[in-house]
Amino acid sequence: MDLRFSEEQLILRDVVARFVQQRAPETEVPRWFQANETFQPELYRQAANTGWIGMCVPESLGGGGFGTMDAGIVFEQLGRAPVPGPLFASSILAPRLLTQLASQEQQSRLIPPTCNGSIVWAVGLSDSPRGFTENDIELVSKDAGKGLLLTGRKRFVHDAPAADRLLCTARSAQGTIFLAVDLRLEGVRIVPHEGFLSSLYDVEFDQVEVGDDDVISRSPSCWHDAEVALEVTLPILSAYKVGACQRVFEMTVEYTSERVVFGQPIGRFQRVQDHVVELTNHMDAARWLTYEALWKVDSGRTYTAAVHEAKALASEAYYQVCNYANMVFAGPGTSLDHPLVPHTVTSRTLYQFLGDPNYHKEKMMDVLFPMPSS
Amino acid sequence: MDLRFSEEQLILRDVVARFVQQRAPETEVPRWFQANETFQPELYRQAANTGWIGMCVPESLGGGGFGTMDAGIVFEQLGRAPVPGPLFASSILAPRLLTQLASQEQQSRLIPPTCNGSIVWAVGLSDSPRGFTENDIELVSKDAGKGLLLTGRKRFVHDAPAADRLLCTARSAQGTIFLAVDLRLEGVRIVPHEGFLSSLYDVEFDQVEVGDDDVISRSPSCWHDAEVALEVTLPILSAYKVGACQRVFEMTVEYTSERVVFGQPIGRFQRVQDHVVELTNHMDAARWLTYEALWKVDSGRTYTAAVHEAKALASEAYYQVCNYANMVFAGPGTSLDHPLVPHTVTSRTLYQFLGDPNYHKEKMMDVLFPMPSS
Amino acid sequence: MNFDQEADTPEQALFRQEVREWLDTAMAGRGDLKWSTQWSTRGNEAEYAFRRDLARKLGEKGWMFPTIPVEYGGGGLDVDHQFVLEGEIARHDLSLTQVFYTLARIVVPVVNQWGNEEQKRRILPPLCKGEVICWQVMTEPQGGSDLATLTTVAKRVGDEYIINGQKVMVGSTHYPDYLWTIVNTNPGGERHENVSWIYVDAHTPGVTIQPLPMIMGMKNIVFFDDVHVPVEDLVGGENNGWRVSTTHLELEHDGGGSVSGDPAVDRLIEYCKDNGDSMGRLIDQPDVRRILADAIIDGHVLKMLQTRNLWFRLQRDPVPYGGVQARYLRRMIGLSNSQRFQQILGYSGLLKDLNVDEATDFDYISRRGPATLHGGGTLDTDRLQFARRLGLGRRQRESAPLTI
Amino acid sequence: MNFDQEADTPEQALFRQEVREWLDTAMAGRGDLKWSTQWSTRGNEAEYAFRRDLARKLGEKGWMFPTIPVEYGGGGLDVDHQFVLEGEIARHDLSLTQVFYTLARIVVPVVNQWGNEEQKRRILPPLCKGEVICWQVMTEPQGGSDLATLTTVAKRVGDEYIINGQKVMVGSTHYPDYLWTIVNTNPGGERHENVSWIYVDAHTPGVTIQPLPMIMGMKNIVFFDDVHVPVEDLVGGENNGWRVSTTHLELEHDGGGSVSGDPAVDRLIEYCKDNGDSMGRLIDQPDVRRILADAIIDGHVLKMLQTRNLWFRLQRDPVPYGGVQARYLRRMIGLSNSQRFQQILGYSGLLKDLNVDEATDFDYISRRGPATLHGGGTLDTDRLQFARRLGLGRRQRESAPLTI
Repeated sequence: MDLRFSEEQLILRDVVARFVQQRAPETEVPRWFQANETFQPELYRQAANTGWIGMCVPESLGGGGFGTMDAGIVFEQLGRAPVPGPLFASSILAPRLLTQLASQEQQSRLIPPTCNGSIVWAVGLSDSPRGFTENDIELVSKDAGKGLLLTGRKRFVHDAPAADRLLCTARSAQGTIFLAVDLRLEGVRIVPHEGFLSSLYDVEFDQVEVGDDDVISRSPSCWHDAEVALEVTLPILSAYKVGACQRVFEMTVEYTSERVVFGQPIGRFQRVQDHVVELTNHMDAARWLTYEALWKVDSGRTYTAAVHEAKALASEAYYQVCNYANMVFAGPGTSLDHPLVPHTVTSRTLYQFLGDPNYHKEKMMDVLFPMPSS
Repeated sequence: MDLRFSEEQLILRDVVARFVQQRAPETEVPRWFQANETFQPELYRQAANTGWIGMCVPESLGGGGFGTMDAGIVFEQLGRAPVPGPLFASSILAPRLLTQLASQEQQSRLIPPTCNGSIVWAVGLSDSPRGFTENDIELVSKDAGKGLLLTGRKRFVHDAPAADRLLCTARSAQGTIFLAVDLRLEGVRIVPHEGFLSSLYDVEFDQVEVGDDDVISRSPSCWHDAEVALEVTLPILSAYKVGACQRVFEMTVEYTSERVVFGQPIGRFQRVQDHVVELTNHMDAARWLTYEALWKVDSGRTYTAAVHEAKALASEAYYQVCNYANMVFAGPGTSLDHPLVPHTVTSRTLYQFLGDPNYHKEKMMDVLFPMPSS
Repeated sequence: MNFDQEADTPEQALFRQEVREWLDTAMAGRGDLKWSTQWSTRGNEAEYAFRRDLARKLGEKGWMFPTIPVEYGGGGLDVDHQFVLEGEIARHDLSLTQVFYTLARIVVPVVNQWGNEEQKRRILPPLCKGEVICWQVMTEPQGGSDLATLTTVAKRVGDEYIINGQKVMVGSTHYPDYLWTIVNTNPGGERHENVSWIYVDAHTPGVTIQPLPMIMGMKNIVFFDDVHVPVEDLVGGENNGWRVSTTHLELEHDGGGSVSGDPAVDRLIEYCKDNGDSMGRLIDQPDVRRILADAIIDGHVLKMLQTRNLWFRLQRDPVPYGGVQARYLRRMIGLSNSQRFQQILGYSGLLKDLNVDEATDFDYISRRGPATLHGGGTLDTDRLQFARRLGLGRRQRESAPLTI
Repeated sequence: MNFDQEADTPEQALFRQEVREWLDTAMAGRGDLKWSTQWSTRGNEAEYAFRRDLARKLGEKGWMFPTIPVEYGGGGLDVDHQFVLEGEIARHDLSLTQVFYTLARIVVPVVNQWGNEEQKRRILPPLCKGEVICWQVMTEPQGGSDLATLTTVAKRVGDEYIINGQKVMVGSTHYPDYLWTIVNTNPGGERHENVSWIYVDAHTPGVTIQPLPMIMGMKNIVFFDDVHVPVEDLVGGENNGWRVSTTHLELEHDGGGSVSGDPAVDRLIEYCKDNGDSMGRLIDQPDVRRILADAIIDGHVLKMLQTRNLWFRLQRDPVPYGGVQARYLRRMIGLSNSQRFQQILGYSGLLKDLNVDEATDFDYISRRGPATLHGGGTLDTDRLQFARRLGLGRRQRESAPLTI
C-alpha cells in the first residue's frame, strides 16, 4: 500500500497547478462565467501543446499514453479554478468513445487531430433532462441516399459552441447509432440555455445531411458499449470535482481566519466551524474514493461499482461543499465576481452530467447485487 | 380560525397532566421499562374509571362520546411520561375497529366491557416486520366444525401479556378475516421479544380452537375496511408522540441551563443550541400537523392525506427529537434510570407501529396523486 | 381549535366577500402571477408595472396596511379584517405585505411604533398607499451579521445630519424613492448606544447607487457622500436605534407571519403531472414521488408555522421563537428544495427560459438555495436568535416584541 | 498510489503467509465472530473466553503490539509487520488492537512514550501479552466533556498517593486488573497544570466498582476511597498529565487508524439476500437498495479514511484532523445506520434474540446510534477538536502528536 503520489505524479501535479494559477486565475474566472466565455481558446491551445488533450490516448494515435490516475491528477488541478470549457469532453470523453466504438479508419482520421487540438469535441449522449438513458434520445436519423438525414435535437450539450464536432447518439430504424457530426453543417443550430448553469446548449438539427463516414457505430450494442467505455472516464471527472472541493475548502478556511465579526475571526464560532467540518468530510470522502477508483482502473481491478460510487460521491460532495462554503461566506460569496460563484454554478451543472448521484448509486447497486430479472 | 384549545379542552388537558405526573412520575417510569413492567394495572384501572378508555366510543356503547381532538389531548399528555401499556390499543384502536367491522351483537358484547376496563385488548394486524401489509399475515385459520382452528403466529404485538383478548387478522381459505381471540385459550403462547424495544411480543397459536362468535369479520374487504377505520386513530397516536417530544424538549432545555461545563451553562454553546433548535423544529412540525389532522377528522374535512402525513412526521419527529436530546445529555441520557431512556426506546418501537414514516408518506402520495393503475 | 381560515364572524364574511370580488376583478387574467414568486430582482417590467398598480389600488382602499390608522394612510380596520385580507390575497399566491418589492412591510410598523406624530403623518401615507418604493439599507461591507459595528456615520450639523459611508447588498432592480437606513450617530459611543434610524430621500445629492450583480439577481451598493438629511427624518430618537431595531428585526426575521404557502411546490407538482419521459409521467415515478413528498410536507409545515405566527401575532400573543424559526426553516427548506427540484427535474431544474419545458422560475429555486442563506443575518445568527428566544443557558428567555 | 494492502515486500510476503496460516488455525470454526462486533458489554462469556485466549496467544508471539520492543512485551517488529498484522486480522473482521476489550490499545503507546524505563518493563509486558485487563477511568460525574475539572484527588503522602473520588461510565462486564486513571494532584493549582496519570491495581483496598446499566450495555461507577498507590505508578510526571493526555486522546479519538470495516453492513447485506416478504427478497426491493447503498458508501468512506489514518501514522506523517474526523464520522454514520437498519429491517432491526429472524446483533446497531454519541467526549467536542486541527480562526493549526 502506498497512499502518496509518485515523484513523477507530484511533478505533473505541480506543472498543472502552475498552469491553472497563471492561465485561469481566480480574478479572471468569475468574469468568464459572467460573460459566458467559458471556452478560452488560448488556454485550450496551450493545454493541447502541453500534451494534455488526449493524454490517455495511445501514443500511436497521437496521445500521451498516460494512465487514468495521471489524468485524474491533471483534472483535479483543472477543477480548482474551475477551468471551464470542453477539456474533459475533448481530452477524455470523445477519444475514449472513439477508441471503443469507431472504425480504425475513423480513429486514425479523428483522434490525432483531437490530440493536437485541431478538432474540439462536444458530446451528446442521453437527451433526458434527468436521467442517463437510451430511451429518451430525441435526435432522429433517417437513411437518405449515401448518408443520413438528421432531425430533432441533442439536449444539454456542454460547451457546444466551442466544438468543431459533436459526438452524439441518434435514433434510427435499426436502433441507437453513434455519429460524429460536423457542427458547421447547414441546418445545425446551437441554442444556449439560460439559467443557473454553465455553458449548456441544445443542438438542433433541421434536415441535416451527414455522410456514412460520420457514422461511428451502428452496432446493436453501441449504447451498452458506450456505457462500458464511459466507466473509466467517470473517476477522472470525479477528480475534477475533488480539485474543485479542495479549492473551495482552502478559500473557506482562509476566510474563517481573515473575516472578523463580533470581534473574533469567524473560525472561532462553533457554527462556522461545523460548516467547515462537514465541508471537509464531503471533500475527503470524495477524494479517497476517487483515488481508489482511479487506482482500480489502472491496476486491472474490477472497477465498475467503484467508479459509479466515486461519481455519485464526488457530485454530491461538490454540491454540498459549495452549500457549506456559502454558509460561511454568506452574502459576499454570492456576488458574481466572487470566486465561489463559478464553483457553485459548476457544482449544479456537473451534478447532472453523465448521470446524477442517484443514477450512479443505482448502477453501483446493480453491479454489486444484480436484480433477478437483469 | 382559532389555534387555541377551548376552555373545556384546557381543563381536560390539565386533569390528564396531573394524572400523568402522579401516576407515572419520571422517577418511576424508567424502572418500569427496565423491569419490563410496562403494563401498570392500577394506572389502567384508574384511567378506565376516569372514562378515558373508549372515550371516543358512543355513549350508547358505554363510551365517552368525545371527539378525536379530545382524544388527541389526552394522548398528548400520556405521551409525556411516556405512559406505556395497552391504553392506545384498548381505548382507541380496538373500539374503532370493532365499531367498523363487528356485528351489532359483538359490539354490544365486547365494547362496553372494554370501556369499563374489564376487557383489555392487544391488536395484531400485519405480521411483516417492516411493512403494514395484508400479504404477510402469518396466522392461518382453517374451518373446523362449528368454529375455526388457528395455527401460526401474530408478530410484534404490543403489550400482549396485558391483554385479555387479541383483535387480529388471519389468513383463511376465503381470504383475510378478523378475529377477537381470547388469549387464555389453550395453545396460545406469548413470547417476548428482547432487544432495543418496549413491550413487543409474538403470539403463537398451536391448533387453537375458536368459536364463530369470535369472528369479527369475514368480509372480502375487511382488510381495506380496517385500513380506512384506522385512519382516524393515526393522529391520536401522533398526539402521543407530540406530547413525548414536548416533554423531551422541556427536560433538554432545562438541562442546558443547569449543566455547567467549561465554566458555562451548556446552553451557551452554539453546538448545544443547534441540537435544541433542530429538536424544536421537529416537535413543532409534528405538533401543528397533528393538530390540523385531528381538526380535519372532527370537522368533517377530507382527512386521509393529512392523517398519514401527521403520522409520518410525528414518528420521524419523535425519533429525531430523542437523537438530538441524546446529543445534549450525552452519557447521562443513556443510563437506564434516566427519564430520556424510556423515550428513546419508545421512539424506536413506535416508529414501526401501524407503519413506518416511509409507508405513511407513500400513502399520502397515493391519496394526493393516485397512480394510473390504482 | 379551528383551522378554517374562513370561519368568519358575520362581519368578516361580508368583508371577505367584498375583498374576494374586488381581488377577482383586480387579478383577472393574471393567473400567471401564481408561479411568479420572488420575482423582485428578476426584472420582469410588465409584471412589475401590474404589481405596482395593484399595490396602489389596494393602498387606496387602505388594504395594504389595514390596521394602520386612516390618518396615516392605513385602513383603520381591526385584526379580523387583516386576517381576511391576508387569506384572500394568499388565494392568489401573493402576500399582502409584499405585493411589490418594497420594505414598507417592515418600515411602516416600525415608524408607526417609534415615530413621532409628525413623522407618522408625513412618512406613512405614501408607504401605506404603495406610492413609493423604500429600500432597507443596513448591511455594511465589514459588518455582515454584526450589525452594530456601523461605520456609516451621520454627523449632526445644525438642523441636518450629514451622512458618509457605504451600504452593500441592498435593494433590487427598481430604484428607490426612500432609503430606510441605520447609521452611527456617535462614533465614540458605547456599542449599541450609538446608532439611529433615519429615513432618507433617495434623491438627495450625495446618494449614489451602483448595481451589484449576485446569484439571486440584482442587488446594489449605496454610497453616502456628504448626504444632508433634515433632523426631522431621524426616527425613534438619536442613539436609540438599537431598541428600534428589535421591532425592525422581529419583522425582518419573519415574525410577521403569513398564510401564504410556497407556490413553487405547487408549480413543481403541475410540472410533474404534465411532463414525463420514457419511464412515464414524472408524477408516477417512485423516486419523484418520494422526493416530492418531502417537499410537500416541508411546505405544509412551513405554511402551518407561518400561519401560527400570524394568528398569534394578531392575538398580540406572539410565539417568542416563532419568527426566527419560520425564517430558519424557510431558508433550510429552500436549500433542500433547490436540490430536490434538481433531483426531480434534472437539467431542467436549472433553466430559466420560459420556452424550454415551460420550466419558468425553476432556476430561481435553484439559485435561491445558496442565495437565501444570508440577508438580514445568516443561518448562524438565526439559530443564535432562536436559542435566545428559547432561553437556552440563560436566566430569562428573550420575548418577542409586539409588532402590531 | 497503491491501494493494495497486500502489495508486499518479499519480507512482508513471507510474514503475511506466516500470520495468515497462524490466524486461520487460531480462528478455525469461529466464523461467527465475523458478525460479532462491539460485543464487549454484552456478556457473551464463551466468546469472551475465546477472545482472551486468542489475545494471549497473539501476545505470546509479540503480535498484539508488534512495534513495541521485545523487552516491554511487544514484537520488536517494524511498521511493515504491523501493517501486515492489521490487514490479516481484519480479514477475520477483528481489529488487532481490540481483540478483547481492554484499553491496552491506548495505554501501551502512552506508557511507552511517557513512562520511565522501570515502568515500561513492569507495566507493559502483561498488557502487551494480553494477560491483564485494564480499564480507562477518566470521566467524572461533573466533568463530562470538560476533562480538566477533575475532582478525584491523589494526595501524596510519603511514598504513596492516596486517591479519593469517583469515576463514572467506565469499563464493561469484565472486571479489570488495572485502572488507568487521571487524577488531580494539585487541587489549588492552575487548570491543566494540576493533573497526572496513574496506573492503579484494581484490587487495591478502597476501590469499589458498582455496575451502571446503560443502553449500550453494562458500564460501571468506580469509587476511590483512600486508595493507596505507590508513587512508582504515576506515569509521565506529577502535574504533567495534560501533556500526556495529548497522546492518550489522539489514540482515543481514532487517531490510530485501522483497516477493518464495519461487519454490521456486511451482515445486513447477507440478511437482505436471505430474507424477504411478500414483495420478494429484501435485496431486490428498490427502497431497500436505496437505503442500503448509502450504508455501503458510508462504510466504504469510513474504512478508507481509517486506512488513510493508519497508513500515514505508520509513515510517521499523521493527518492532523484524521483521527477526530474518523471518530466523528463513525459516530454520525452509526447514528444514520441505526435508522437505516430499522428502515430496512423494521421491528427485526430492534431484536436481540438469535432465534428470531437470525437477526443477532442488529439491536446493537440500533442501541449504538444514541449510545456512541458520547464516551471520550461528545460530537460537539469532536468538532471542536476537528476545527482546531484545521486551524480555523487560529494563527496555527494544532498538529497531531506522534503515537508510534
